[in-house]
Amino acid sequence: MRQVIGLIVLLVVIAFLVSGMLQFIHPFGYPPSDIDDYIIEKAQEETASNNVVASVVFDYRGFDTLGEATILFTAVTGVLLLLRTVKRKEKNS
Amino acid sequence: MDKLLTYSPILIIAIPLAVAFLIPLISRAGGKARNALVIASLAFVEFLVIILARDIYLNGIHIYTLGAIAPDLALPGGVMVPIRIILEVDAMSIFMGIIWATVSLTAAIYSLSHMARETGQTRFYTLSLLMVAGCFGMIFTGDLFNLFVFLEITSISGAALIAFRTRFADAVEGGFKYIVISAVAGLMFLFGVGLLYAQYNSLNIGFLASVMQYSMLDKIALTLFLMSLTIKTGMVPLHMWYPDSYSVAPANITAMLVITSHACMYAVFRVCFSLYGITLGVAALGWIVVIIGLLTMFVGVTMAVFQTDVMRFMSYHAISQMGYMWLGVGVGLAVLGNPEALATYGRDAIGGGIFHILNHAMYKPLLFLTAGALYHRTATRDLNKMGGLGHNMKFTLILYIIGTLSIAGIPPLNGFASKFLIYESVYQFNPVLAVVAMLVSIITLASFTKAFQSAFTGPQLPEYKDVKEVPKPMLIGMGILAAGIIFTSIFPGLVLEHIVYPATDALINQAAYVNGIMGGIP
Amino acid sequence: MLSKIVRTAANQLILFILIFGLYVIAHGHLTPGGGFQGGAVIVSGVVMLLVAFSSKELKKSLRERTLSVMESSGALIFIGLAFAGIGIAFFYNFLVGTPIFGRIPVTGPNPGDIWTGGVIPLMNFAVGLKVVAGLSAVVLAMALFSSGEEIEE
Amino acid sequence: MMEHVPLNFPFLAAALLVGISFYILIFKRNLIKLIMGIGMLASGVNLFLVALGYRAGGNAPIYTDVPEGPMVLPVPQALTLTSIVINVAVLALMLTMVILIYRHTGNIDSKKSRILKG
Repeated sequence: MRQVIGLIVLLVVIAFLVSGMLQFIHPFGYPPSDIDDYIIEKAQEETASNNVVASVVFDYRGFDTLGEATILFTAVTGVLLLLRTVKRKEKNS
Repeated sequence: MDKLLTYSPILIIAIPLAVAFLIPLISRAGGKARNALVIASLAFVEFLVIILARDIYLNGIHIYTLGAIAPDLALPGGVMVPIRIILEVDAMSIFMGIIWATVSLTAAIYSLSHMARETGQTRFYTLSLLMVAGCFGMIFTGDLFNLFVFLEITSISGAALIAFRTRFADAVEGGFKYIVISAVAGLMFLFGVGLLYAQYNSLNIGFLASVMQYSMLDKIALTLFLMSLTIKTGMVPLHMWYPDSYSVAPANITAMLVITSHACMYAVFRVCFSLYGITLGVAALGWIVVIIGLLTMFVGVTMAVFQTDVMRFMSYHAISQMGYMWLGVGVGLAVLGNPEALATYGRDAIGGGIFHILNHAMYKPLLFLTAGALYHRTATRDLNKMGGLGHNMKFTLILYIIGTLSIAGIPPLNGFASKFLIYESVYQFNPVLAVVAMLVSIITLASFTKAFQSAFTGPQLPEYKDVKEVPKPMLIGMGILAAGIIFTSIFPGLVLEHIVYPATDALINQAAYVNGIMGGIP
Repeated sequence: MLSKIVRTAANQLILFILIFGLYVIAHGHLTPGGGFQGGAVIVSGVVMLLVAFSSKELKKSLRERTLSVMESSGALIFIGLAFAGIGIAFFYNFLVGTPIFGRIPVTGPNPGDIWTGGVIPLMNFAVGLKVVAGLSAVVLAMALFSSGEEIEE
Repeated sequence: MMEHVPLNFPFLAAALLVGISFYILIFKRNLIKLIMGIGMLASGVNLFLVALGYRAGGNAPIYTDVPEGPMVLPVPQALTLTSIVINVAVLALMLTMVILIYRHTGNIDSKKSRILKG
């Protein structure tokens, strides 16, 4: 019985997403692009790099990449924190 | 000094980050140096937040564009679209900044002794500093994708800290639930950001608000934003993970996590008020938020009545108190449309809701820290096993009483001030809401007296005869919060006038937020 | 611990993986790639070593202490570069126009000159260092934990 | 301009991925499958983000020896790069916690390994 409900829920969600996507999203290949045209045009001169994506990642939106490097640092510290061998210093508890 | 002022938004985020990266290297010089560095950096951040707050209350919105030729150059030459990431700090964000700076400083001081006997402390302090930086980033940023990145930093560091006591199975399960919920909520938020980027090719909140046309996609994006962010604040239909995660974490981490839920609520307000503003069908949206607020209030407190675990008991109360905030701001949102209703009680409703965020951000961490103090001495969270601890834990007893009276809304203390403001304004909107809110407040008082009685009063149990008071740093931490509560109780008008109402006006006034970015161009 | 043939092959192969990873990191501002992608390539080499040699041997050569120092220093270099331009703005590309990495390329398609990109190549190295140290520490810790080993702290 | 445009296949694929991952999140009890569902949800959202940036007949936005023609939008690619790394970090943390849950409770079925009640 649960499988049937599951399939119905799945179909409803996919139908909603597909219908939303077919009617409202811009046609594939013709996006509005005023910011990106400015970046493509000015990237070489402002950030002196050929790879426009690298200039976006490290210069125009560098703060995101700082956040992302922090996320990697957090995940690594978190994993090593959880996998530490627990030798708890039992004084008086 | 003014140079420090122009850089203060970015310094508040970057200093905890830099110190967090530094701690693994410093910790080789011993625990003392590391703890001193943590407290010093958080104190300096608190100082920066205070001078930034003073400047914002004097001359309005504060902008910092990252990587531009001049820090306040929002629009590069010849283009009407903000290209880079802009930190926009208005009265509402600095209001959350003050709360977050104070609570994270107290939690750090508290953890000096609460964590003294645990292994892996270096990584613990690194993660808590990263969480501080993450939440500051969430509060100050004016960019949607940046909000998602810092939301993820806060969630990942929070999940790792919840599962800190890996020797207990329920801690790890609480952490797992938190990270699964945060991952799904973050990806839904990202889907919404993608939808907005598909239409307007920009990620800046101020610019999007100025070009918003409320198409069908924008409504889908709004539902995605609301759904994902309210999951993180523990709204009723999806709140089952909240007590599981928040009750197993160390007490000071739970205190900080409650404020991160407030930051998610702040993000909901930023999306509703600043991004979508008035022209969207606000009455319907306001009513949804009000109904969810009522539901959260009621279910939270009824579930809390028969809890035996003291931390689960407090977590359910945290959910129900969130309901008050949703109720207050939901009423304000519902009447955002007609200005005369807004003037009479709408502004007070939002003011009450935001004032309740401030009060809740003081007494709820205090209650969690007192529960942590009980755990620190009795190594158990079960109320049935505790008893008669009031005899030898005097200070904790007093602090617990202050927190309890404040959460129940007893007149002299600050809980009453904000709840009364909410009752008064919500009553004019619809009397039934105020009646339910009062009923919930009574049940809160009843359940807290029960918990107080089972933990503190009663005969002194034999095994807790030699229990000493908690060490100094924990008392200092709790003392700062209690002092904050007492100050707000004695001068509610002062706090309301100088901190809460500027934040309310900043939230209501969407045009100011947009002009901050677009530089006055309509 | 796999057979001798696999171990010697792994020893030789790690060098090529290392060179390719460094190439992807170094040319992040010219060709597709950069800190994260190059770091991931090098970490795949480390995982290959972990498969060839058991986690006990690898623990001896890749000490957990050095990995954490490498990771923290990579992160500090990255945030230091971001702080270096604080005079003008936080993430300002202060090396554009300076002889170190700052030659401005000819606008439009050009063959690509390595001494361009301002701060971007340095940031690529910092992020690459961080990704390599971080992810290999995670992989090593998981392998050691599942095999019941002691992750020295 | 609209009639000869190809049906939005990438958006269709993204919608299917998100839909299927919802099914997994709601109905699967095995924790590892739950994590795979989140991984699938993340790749669906990433595919949606990258597909937003495609421009008909566009080349990669890199000026080194690029052939003639319009360039694809660079910003969605940068966002996807960040989103992929975030997904790696979240998956690493979730898998570590599943290891610890398995070590504590001896199984990874979310029903049987449920400790917290009420």
